[in-house]
Amino acid sequence: MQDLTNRDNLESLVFMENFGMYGNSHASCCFQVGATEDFVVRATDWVDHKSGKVDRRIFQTRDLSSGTGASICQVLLNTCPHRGNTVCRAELGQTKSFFCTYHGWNFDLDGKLIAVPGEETYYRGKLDKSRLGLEPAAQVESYKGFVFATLDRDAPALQDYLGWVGMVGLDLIAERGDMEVIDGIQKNRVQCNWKLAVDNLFDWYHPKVSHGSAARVGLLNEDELRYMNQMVILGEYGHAISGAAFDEQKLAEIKDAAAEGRELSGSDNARVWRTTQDALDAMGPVGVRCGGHPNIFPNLWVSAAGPPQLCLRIPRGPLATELWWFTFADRNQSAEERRAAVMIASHIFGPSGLLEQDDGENWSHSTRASTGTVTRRRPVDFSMGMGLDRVLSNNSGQSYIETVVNEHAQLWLYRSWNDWMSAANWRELIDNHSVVPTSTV
Amino acid sequence: MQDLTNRDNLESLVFMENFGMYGNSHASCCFQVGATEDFVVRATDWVDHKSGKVDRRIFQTRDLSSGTGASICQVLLNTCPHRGNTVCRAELGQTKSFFCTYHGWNFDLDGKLIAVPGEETYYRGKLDKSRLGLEPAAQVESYKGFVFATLDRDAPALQDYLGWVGMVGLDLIAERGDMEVIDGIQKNRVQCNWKLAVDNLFDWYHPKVSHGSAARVGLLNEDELRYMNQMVILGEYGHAISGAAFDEQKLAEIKDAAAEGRELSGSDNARVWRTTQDALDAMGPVGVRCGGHPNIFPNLWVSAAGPPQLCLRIPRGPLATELWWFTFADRNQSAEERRAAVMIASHIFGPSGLLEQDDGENWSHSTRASTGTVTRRRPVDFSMGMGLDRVLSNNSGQSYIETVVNEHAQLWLYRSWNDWMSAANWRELIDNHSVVPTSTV
Amino acid sequence: MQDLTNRDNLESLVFMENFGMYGNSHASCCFQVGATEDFVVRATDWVDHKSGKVDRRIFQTRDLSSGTGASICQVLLNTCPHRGNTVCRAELGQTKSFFCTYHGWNFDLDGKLIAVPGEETYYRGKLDKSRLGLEPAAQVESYKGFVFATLDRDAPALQDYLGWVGMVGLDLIAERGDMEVIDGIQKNRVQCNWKLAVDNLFDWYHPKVSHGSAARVGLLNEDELRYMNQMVILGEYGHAISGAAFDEQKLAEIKDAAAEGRELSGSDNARVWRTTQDALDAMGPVGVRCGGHPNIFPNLWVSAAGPPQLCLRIPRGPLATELWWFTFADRNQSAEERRAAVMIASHIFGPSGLLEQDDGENWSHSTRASTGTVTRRRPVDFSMGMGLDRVLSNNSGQSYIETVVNEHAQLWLYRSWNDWMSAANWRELIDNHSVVPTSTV
Amino acid sequence: MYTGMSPGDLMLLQFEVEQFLYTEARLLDDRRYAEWINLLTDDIHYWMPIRRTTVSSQTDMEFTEIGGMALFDDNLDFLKLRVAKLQASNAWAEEPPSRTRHTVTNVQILDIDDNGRIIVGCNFQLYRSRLECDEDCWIGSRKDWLQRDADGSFRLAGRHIFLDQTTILSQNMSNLF
Amino acid sequence: MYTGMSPGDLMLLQFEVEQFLYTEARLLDDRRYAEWINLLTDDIHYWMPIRRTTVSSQTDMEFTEIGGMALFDDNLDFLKLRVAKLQASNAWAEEPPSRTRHTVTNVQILDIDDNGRIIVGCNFQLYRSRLECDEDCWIGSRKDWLQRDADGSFRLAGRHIFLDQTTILSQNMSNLF
Amino acid sequence: MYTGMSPGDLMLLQFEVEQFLYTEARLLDDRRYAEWINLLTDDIHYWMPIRRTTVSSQTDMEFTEIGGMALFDDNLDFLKLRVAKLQASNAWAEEPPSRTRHTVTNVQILDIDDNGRIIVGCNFQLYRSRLECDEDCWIGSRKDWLQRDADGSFRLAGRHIFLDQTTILSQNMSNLF
Ligand code: FES
Ligand code: FES
Ligand code: FES
Ligand SMILES: [Fe+3]
Ligand SMILES: [Fe+3]
Ligand SMILES: [Fe+3]
Repeated sequence: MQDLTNRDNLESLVFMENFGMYGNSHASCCFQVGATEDFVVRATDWVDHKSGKVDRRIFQTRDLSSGTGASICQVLLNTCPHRGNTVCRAELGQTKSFFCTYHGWNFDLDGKLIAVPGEETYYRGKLDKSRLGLEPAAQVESYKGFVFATLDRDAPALQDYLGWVGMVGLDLIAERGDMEVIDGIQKNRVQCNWKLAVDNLFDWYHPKVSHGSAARVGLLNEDELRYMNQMVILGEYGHAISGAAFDEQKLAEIKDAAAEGRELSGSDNARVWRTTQDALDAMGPVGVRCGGHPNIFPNLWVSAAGPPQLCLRIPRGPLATELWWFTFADRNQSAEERRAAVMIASHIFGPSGLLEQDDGENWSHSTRASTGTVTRRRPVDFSMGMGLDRVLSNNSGQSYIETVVNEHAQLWLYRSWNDWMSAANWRELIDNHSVVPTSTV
Repeated sequence: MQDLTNRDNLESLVFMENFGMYGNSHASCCFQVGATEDFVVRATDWVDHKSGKVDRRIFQTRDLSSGTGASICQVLLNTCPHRGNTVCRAELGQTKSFFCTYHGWNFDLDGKLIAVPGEETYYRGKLDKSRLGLEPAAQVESYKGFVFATLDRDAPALQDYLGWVGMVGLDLIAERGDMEVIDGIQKNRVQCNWKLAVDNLFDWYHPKVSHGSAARVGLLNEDELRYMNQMVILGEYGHAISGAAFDEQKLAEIKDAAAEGRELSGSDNARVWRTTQDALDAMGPVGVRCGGHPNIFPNLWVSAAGPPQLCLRIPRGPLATELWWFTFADRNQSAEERRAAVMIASHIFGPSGLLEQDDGENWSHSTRASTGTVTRRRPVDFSMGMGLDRVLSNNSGQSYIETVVNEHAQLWLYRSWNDWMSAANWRELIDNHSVVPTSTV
Repeated sequence: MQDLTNRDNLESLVFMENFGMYGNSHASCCFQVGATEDFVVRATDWVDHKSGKVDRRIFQTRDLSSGTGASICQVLLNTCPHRGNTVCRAELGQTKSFFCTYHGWNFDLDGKLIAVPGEETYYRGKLDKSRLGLEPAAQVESYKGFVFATLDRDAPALQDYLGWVGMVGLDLIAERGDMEVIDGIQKNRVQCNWKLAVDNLFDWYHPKVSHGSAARVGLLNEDELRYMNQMVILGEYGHAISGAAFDEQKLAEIKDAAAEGRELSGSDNARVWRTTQDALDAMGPVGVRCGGHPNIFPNLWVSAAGPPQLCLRIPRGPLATELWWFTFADRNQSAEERRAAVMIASHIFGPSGLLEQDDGENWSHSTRASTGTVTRRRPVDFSMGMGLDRVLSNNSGQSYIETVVNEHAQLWLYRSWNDWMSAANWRELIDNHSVVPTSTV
Repeated sequence: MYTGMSPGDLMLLQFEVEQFLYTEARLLDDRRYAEWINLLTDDIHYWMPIRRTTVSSQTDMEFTEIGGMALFDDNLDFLKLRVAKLQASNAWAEEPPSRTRHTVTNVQILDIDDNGRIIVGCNFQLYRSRLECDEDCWIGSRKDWLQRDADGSFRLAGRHIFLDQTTILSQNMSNLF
Repeated sequence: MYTGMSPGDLMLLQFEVEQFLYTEARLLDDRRYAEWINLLTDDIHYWMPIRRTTVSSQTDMEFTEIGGMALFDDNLDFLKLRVAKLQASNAWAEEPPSRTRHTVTNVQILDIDDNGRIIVGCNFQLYRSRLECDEDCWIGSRKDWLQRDADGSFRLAGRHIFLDQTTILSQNMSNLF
Repeated sequence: MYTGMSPGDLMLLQFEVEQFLYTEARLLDDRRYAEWINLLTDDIHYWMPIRRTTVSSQTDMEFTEIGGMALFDDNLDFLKLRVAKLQASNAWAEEPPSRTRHTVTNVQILDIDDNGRIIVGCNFQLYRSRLECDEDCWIGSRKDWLQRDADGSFRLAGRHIFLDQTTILSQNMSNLF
């Protein structure tokens, strides 16, 4: 068995929450680096937001039989088909099989039922084990190491689902080097609706106030909190990227400087990868300029502006959300660089993060207000920039908006959410979802 | 800014819960003594009992621009119109404005939106700030310093709502001197339905048993716990007063003794104010005789039998109620008299009060029983005195019942509650509410 | 008053939960040994599972006026008819009456309202005390000292309800000697649906795995955990017995040995009572062979395989169950035998029991899984032995199944549950309940 | 001031103070109220102010002051009343009696006042289990004044109780802290 | 009786007793069960009676007695069974293992019994965190008997655990107190 | 190693260590952050790893290691940032300020390291009451390194905080442990 504590071999797994049309979204994501041994990581629940129902923990196993780079994680329902017990209770670890602690049914890492106590004596050979495996996800696909799963057979193929916006979002981590996940997922629970937490990731308006204390104590540069150059990209099915934009000319300068071997500032140095042909090929001329925050609809924040991190906003009912932070590093970094990066990452976000600790209460209070009768008579305000910005596009077909701080992506989130809630199945969603705006937003 | 800890300048604020038809009752009350500075006190929620929904904290500000005696509190919804955040989280204090900690919208003490970060740069001058203030109460009116607010524009004017019964109820504190609120609101949460807590304030049957231990240890006079002279007054819309009655002759004796400068017992001395012409003019011949407990429908108990106090019964869902105790004193009292009065007040009611500590469990157990299936098949019993008492009236038009301990006011509470629950709006309530009985009850 | 701590006089009371059609099942059970004094034991709630509503604690009093062996417990609704307060808050103890702590109504041990403060003065003699007693159970009947109560007047008589299967279940404790209850009911709360806890009592498949650690440390004999001889008995209305069966020949040997005064092993010695004529007369040839676990539908487990115990599975809403363990001993045992039996009993079941501590998590995880949307699409599996076993019957009319470990009784539980949930009243249940299988199961 | 004491004397004082506080707590949990009353001086002031949420620049208003309203504001007579009530068998909030557990931690001798009374700070946790499944937990800090009597034993001359809750989340406070 | 001891000796005994109880608690929380078992005497009685709500005049019935049913009623053999189970890797209530925290407070030396065993009273709080978000907290008091061995170290000769709950609000009690 | 110390010296050290930890806790609860910072050494490492549920045979993975992600991983500069933030009046997680209560129990001197620093183990409970009715409680164990300065006083040179929760059940951890 593989030692998960061995960072070099670590296959990092990140699961995204599924909700909306139940089981209909591509809902899990996994950063995969080619480990070769069996293991399991239990990750999260599948939440059906229409009904509020939760399916038990999903966990994933690497298929022992496939040692190739194309191998994919197994994503299984953590529910024993006999009485419904949880077959995997650990949060991480290695195992050769999943053993149900109630009556001892045993499942291999593909979820196949391989052993049943009393199969001959009690079941008298009549048990059809083949139909009693752990329920697998309907589709599991990966994009540059991020593995997504869905419970819906009718969901589109992963790349069709992600579209160029979702792919650029993931590229913002995947293209920057030879990335791996650092050990340790920060998890905590906020008494807010998950949509407010997603809304917030697009929100470059709040930092100056919400995180004003971080600026006051010198952790943030107050000047940099005036976000005058914003780029918003809206994607099909609700994906979006919103936030800072890099100037094309600035990137060109960095490229030249790097080519000439000139010394670059730390932050510029962290942008050299954007000037490579590989990045341009992968992400297009708009993608490489993205300095904002992508959300893979519904709830996977690719936090790529600082240290590369992912954050899942996992619903725990309508009034609570769990935040799970995954942190990435380039495996070619020196130990000192790695240590410094980890120190930064662990101080920004997460429950004790010097930025994030101030977010939770704003979200939870905004959530509670939304239940008030008089409060509900008045709409929430999303008017910032509404009707004032034009959608641009370039030859690559990538359309985008360049503007100042705005609420376009937030509105897109709620509009897309409404599309999902109104559709009975993928067919309807494909037919009826909102078209990505092409003129004015 | 004013120091709230300065008792002389303290403007005391007491907010009453709104429920029933949502936003339809006059629902806040404030004892006002003419402070001249800005301040804020956050008070309570608005609860819609039909739906169980809660609107966020209401707070109130005194308008700086109006320094006259006619100035009135502001009553505002504590919900930022942008995303819904709470703009005031302190329980008391002073402020010059309400600053939303999420994105920094700032509201003046009238609730007007006065500053929006990025108003020109991000909103590009398109934000109509005038429609984005904090929602004010629909009506705010005061009666002898008690300020009431309602969220319903169609509610009757305050004095029409209170009627003579509600006004006499408030007079029982307001008319006894130059009253002010003592610093410190006792708050605690009981797992009971709020109506049982209101029912109880009319209930002069329970003290002898519920508070038997207070009598046994000498805190209450056991003899005085036989309440043979009871006066019940029922008012429109559910107000009522129930409890002890002072004998006309006794009051006349006190009046004479006071006029002649004879020494009076402590308790008689505390009744001299009832014998004044001012009191008679304000409260009428029946009102001055009231020694019982008024409830301003739905949930404001004027506890005037002992030290003057108010108690709000604030619903926290159908199975929990918060009790908030406000205590008043005459500002002409000596320091010793004040200290003695405070000591008494803090030992009777409140969660540690030697009387009240025994009430909570009776109410919470009675609440829980009401959810049982078999229990619900049997009605609760309100028969004490039912059909046995006559409604009297005097030339002043004040009708009342003189009897022994009874359950008339409790029944009136539930009947009125039913009226409110059955009416869709104020028009219907005005047309259809129960008529105050005039013959037999 | 009687001292309940006096074990010799202890009348032990065990109440069974009522649910299903509300108040329709015989729902309380009491082991009675002929005490002669007044006492009260408060026991449990009545839960209406269709609506999820709970009626307040039931308690029971022994009627002072009936000193005969035929005397029966009183079973009363613990709700004061005045405002609904709980009149008995102690878990056990003695009392001469039930005094309501709210207004002091006092009820005798039959529930009759005997004293009302102010009956003449306040109620003016108009209170009809006869209609204001504590609501008694509609039917209270006993079977060999186990007293059952139901809130439904239309429920069948107790023996009709129990049928031979329920009676044999109780006989498994009652017939083994001169039994009494040992002081101390273990109570704890598991976050599972009560039906999973009942399902489990029939389940001789789980011990080898669930309680594998008890075997590994030598508490259980691993060999004995292969249950090859199983007997299942299904009874009308949902009763069932499932588990080990004693061999007729083995019992005959024990009988002979006992008759000849030969020394028997401890476990054989504990079976001698099964070989008596009394036992045979009471339980029939099938009943004496039962070594399994009876459930008196819906939720009274007669745990007779080890030390004689009863366990109630008391619903606390759909997602929680309280387990109450009652332990019995033969009053003719020596002190050492008694002490040893108690030590065993307290180490097997109950929250700290070396067996039972491992059950709770399996049940609670299986309960949670059942709420998941995808999980609900797949049925739970009850196929063990399904369609493979024949129902036998003997001349006594007792039908039974002899087989290996199986899931027949579990399926019967859920099928009967469905019958109960589908019936509006006892008439319908009597007409439409599932017929006990007579051929193949 | 006690700062002139030797380490050994300080340790002894700390030991005695802790044992006194534990004994006092035990008497309450064991419902031995008469003995508890005997541990109080005639002039005891037993006080729990009301706490309020304020912004950080206005925390001078966090607690009500002596003379304002309070949750406990007792002299010996009032404490005797409370104890008499607890023993009365018809004080329904405590009948059947609750099961309490007073835990005293982080004990520190803060000072000795002008009357020679030892001022002791500590954290407390008062847990209450009641009937079948009611649970309450009150947490906060205390400041106690201990008077040394001629026989060397202590009595409690003052107790200020600073609860960390603002709204009391329990249906009453029928117990002593 | 220990009342003849000098203050210094008493303080030393208190110190030793506290450290012993903390060490013992630490072994449980660190899951070092084998070492924990070594701290017990052969004749240990480890007992938690069942508690019941009674009216104040009948609190003599509050706890079951020795010989009645109990929640723990263990001699050394049973405790060894419990520990063996905790170490068995298939004791599912503790697999994955819970995270426990035994806090011991208000420690008082109550007496020394006829066998020279020190009788110690304390409050306890056993907190358990389990899987993602299950939490339990058991609070109550304990009475422990400590035996001094020839080498001066202590072993635990008795433990009576008085939980403040009546109905146990957790799905099991699979841990040691 | 400190094992050569006399019982009297050990008791004195224990006393001093406990009082230091209580003082430090009190400063946090009293929001006297500037004084708290003065109790830290320049090279302090203040660390709370992430905890995970693992099976008993794989508890070596239970905590993240130094160098992995953590919940606190602070040097003095980061701690000063946290304190500056708490004092900033616009750190909204603590504005209005929470009411915290740090309780330190089961204090044990575990060892003295090569630099003469005293290694102290304890249990902690951090309770937080916030606004009207928000409550949080964090429980676990700590390992502290105490450095004795020339004047005999202590400073905190290291703190490893082992929380018993895995998923943090509160909306933030905006307080110091
Ligand atoms: S529930 Fe998994 S084997 Fe039975
Ligand atoms: S929510 Fe108040 S400013 Fe945005
Ligand atoms: S509620 Fe029982 S007497 Fe009134
Ligand atoms: Fe933020
Ligand atoms: Fe009362
Ligand atoms: Fe079992």
